Amino acid sequence: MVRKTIALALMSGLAFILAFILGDWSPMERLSGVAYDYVTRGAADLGAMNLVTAIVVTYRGLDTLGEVTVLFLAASGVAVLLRRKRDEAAATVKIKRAASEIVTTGASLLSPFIVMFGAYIFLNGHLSPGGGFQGGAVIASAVLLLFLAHPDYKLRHNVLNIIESFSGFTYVLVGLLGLFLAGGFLDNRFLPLGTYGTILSAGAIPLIYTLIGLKVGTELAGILENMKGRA
Amino acid sequence: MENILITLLSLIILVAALAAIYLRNMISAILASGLVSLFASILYLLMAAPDVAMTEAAIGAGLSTVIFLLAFKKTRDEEVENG
Amino acid sequence: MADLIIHIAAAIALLGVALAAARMVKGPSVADRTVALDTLTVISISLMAMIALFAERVIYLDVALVYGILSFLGVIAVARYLEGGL
Amino acid sequence: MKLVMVLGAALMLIGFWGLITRRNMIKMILSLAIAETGLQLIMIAVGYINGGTAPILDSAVDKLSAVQQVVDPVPQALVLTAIVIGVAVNALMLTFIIRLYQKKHSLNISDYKDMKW
Amino acid sequence: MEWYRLTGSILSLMGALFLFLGALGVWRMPDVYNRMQTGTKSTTLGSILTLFGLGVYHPQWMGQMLILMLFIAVTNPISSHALARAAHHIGIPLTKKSVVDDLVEEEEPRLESMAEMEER
Repeated sequence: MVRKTIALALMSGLAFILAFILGDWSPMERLSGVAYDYVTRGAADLGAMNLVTAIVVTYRGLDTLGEVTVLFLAASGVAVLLRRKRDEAAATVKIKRAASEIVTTGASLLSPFIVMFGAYIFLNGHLSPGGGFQGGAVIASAVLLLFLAHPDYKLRHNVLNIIESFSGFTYVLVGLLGLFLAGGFLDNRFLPLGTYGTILSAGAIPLIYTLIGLKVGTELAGILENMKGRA
Repeated sequence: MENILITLLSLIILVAALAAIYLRNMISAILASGLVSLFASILYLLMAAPDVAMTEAAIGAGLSTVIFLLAFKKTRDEEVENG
Repeated sequence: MADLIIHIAAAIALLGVALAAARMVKGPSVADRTVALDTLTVISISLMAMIALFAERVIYLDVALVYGILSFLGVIAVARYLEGGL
Repeated sequence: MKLVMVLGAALMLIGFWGLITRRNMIKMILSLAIAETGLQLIMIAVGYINGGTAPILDSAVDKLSAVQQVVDPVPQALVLTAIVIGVAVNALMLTFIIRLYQKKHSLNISDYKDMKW
Repeated sequence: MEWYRLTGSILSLMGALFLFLGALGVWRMPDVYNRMQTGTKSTTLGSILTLFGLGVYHPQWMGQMLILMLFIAVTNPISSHALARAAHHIGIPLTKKSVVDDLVEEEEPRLESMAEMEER
């Protein structure tokens, strides 16, 4: 087996490199550099309790913009590749087994709660763990639960597209507002910082995270629906 | 306590990762990778990263398992149809 | 005293995790593995709550909340796949 | 935390090993996802500080001495986006596999020799 | 030593025992359905007891614990039911020791009607 030998050689090389890196690594004793700055100034500067949120939304906000772009490209790639031609769609209609009554009842009972929980997560992103990405994933999970309970459930595509484009556009617009009214692109301080620790605080961070949450949620739901295929 | 927790979870993650690669049955492999993601989420929580743990829990619990299952089903359905 | 008892409880729950994970790896059929995964998710919700107690941070409970409401999705997905309804 | 770093390295090795030796394309994506998890574990472990707590400054953390108590938030922010991108990219790759399967009705990577030089 | 700490820790110890017994049943029971029964019923009770005990231990956290208990009490039966139905559908046999199988009578006519639908 030549292939296995080559694979083994590659693996041992990688293992050697990893062992070399990990060999003389020791945990940090104290924060330093840019992390020290973020931790000491973050709360007072931006008014966000959750420093990870502060970094994701504001300090490294440009990265988040790029990340949302990658997600959008992946979602539209899935949609384009799995688009069905008319005759093809008619040929592959299959009877799927219906879910039992307990599952359908549970789905219709739980999915509003899950959507509400997702909204709670991205609205509280600056106070507790969570934020746009987690909230969006939770909302997509509610859509997934509906798909599991009703095999031929259909989403409304135009509503989905409108929400997605609107939130993406407004996200860039809020970033530009930060550029003109405050320190830089995606700066959150053009809105008042409010009282530290309440839900309407930290400037524009709740707004930005709500937009990110809507965008991520609709994109993941779109990926799921395209991969499920329209029955 | 925490050291015992981390050691045991690491062992289970390693075994589950090996199982995900070497199991013949694809559904079992997908389930094993879901197990890896579940215990990775607990490890993130132990390493004081609740944000990351929440992301891993929200995505690893349902979404990634279902995406793999859907892809597997799509490559299986047609095989039956086309003999 | 009370702290010690909670630590013992966590150790017992960990033993349960080990047993269920063994069934997960061994289990002859897919249904066995799915049952083991279901058990593991429920046990790990309790484990997450105990970790929150050890760390004395209330915010860690949010992770357990998210996992508690989403953990059954994977099991239902596999079940619906097995009965041919996904 | 050294243990977690070793675990992450081992997961990366297992993932790449599976990526090279498996022939089934869905298995390969699964291996890649495992390698991804290992990398994320390593990144989080780099930012850990012994005895540190989560970088969320609520009433449990004293704001003035927060620098001595919390762990590094920067790797956490990086990994946060990496996980979401990871699942989207996995979905895209699986979509490619579905399309390939519809062309040739095979999941075996050895059957796709069109691009071989 | 406050009394509520002791009460809460003993409650969660009992819950952890139930969790362990559920996992032991998953390891020891002879077939899928028995494993499912111990793996879901016993762990539901165990996790609810554990979370309630932790809530008693730390009274400020009781609200979150109650929500968590509600989630578990709602979601766990759904998943175990769906799984049991799927396992019965794909024809995993019961162990030799079991005596009744009521779902067979319900499933047979439904299966026939499904076959008819597919023929049509």
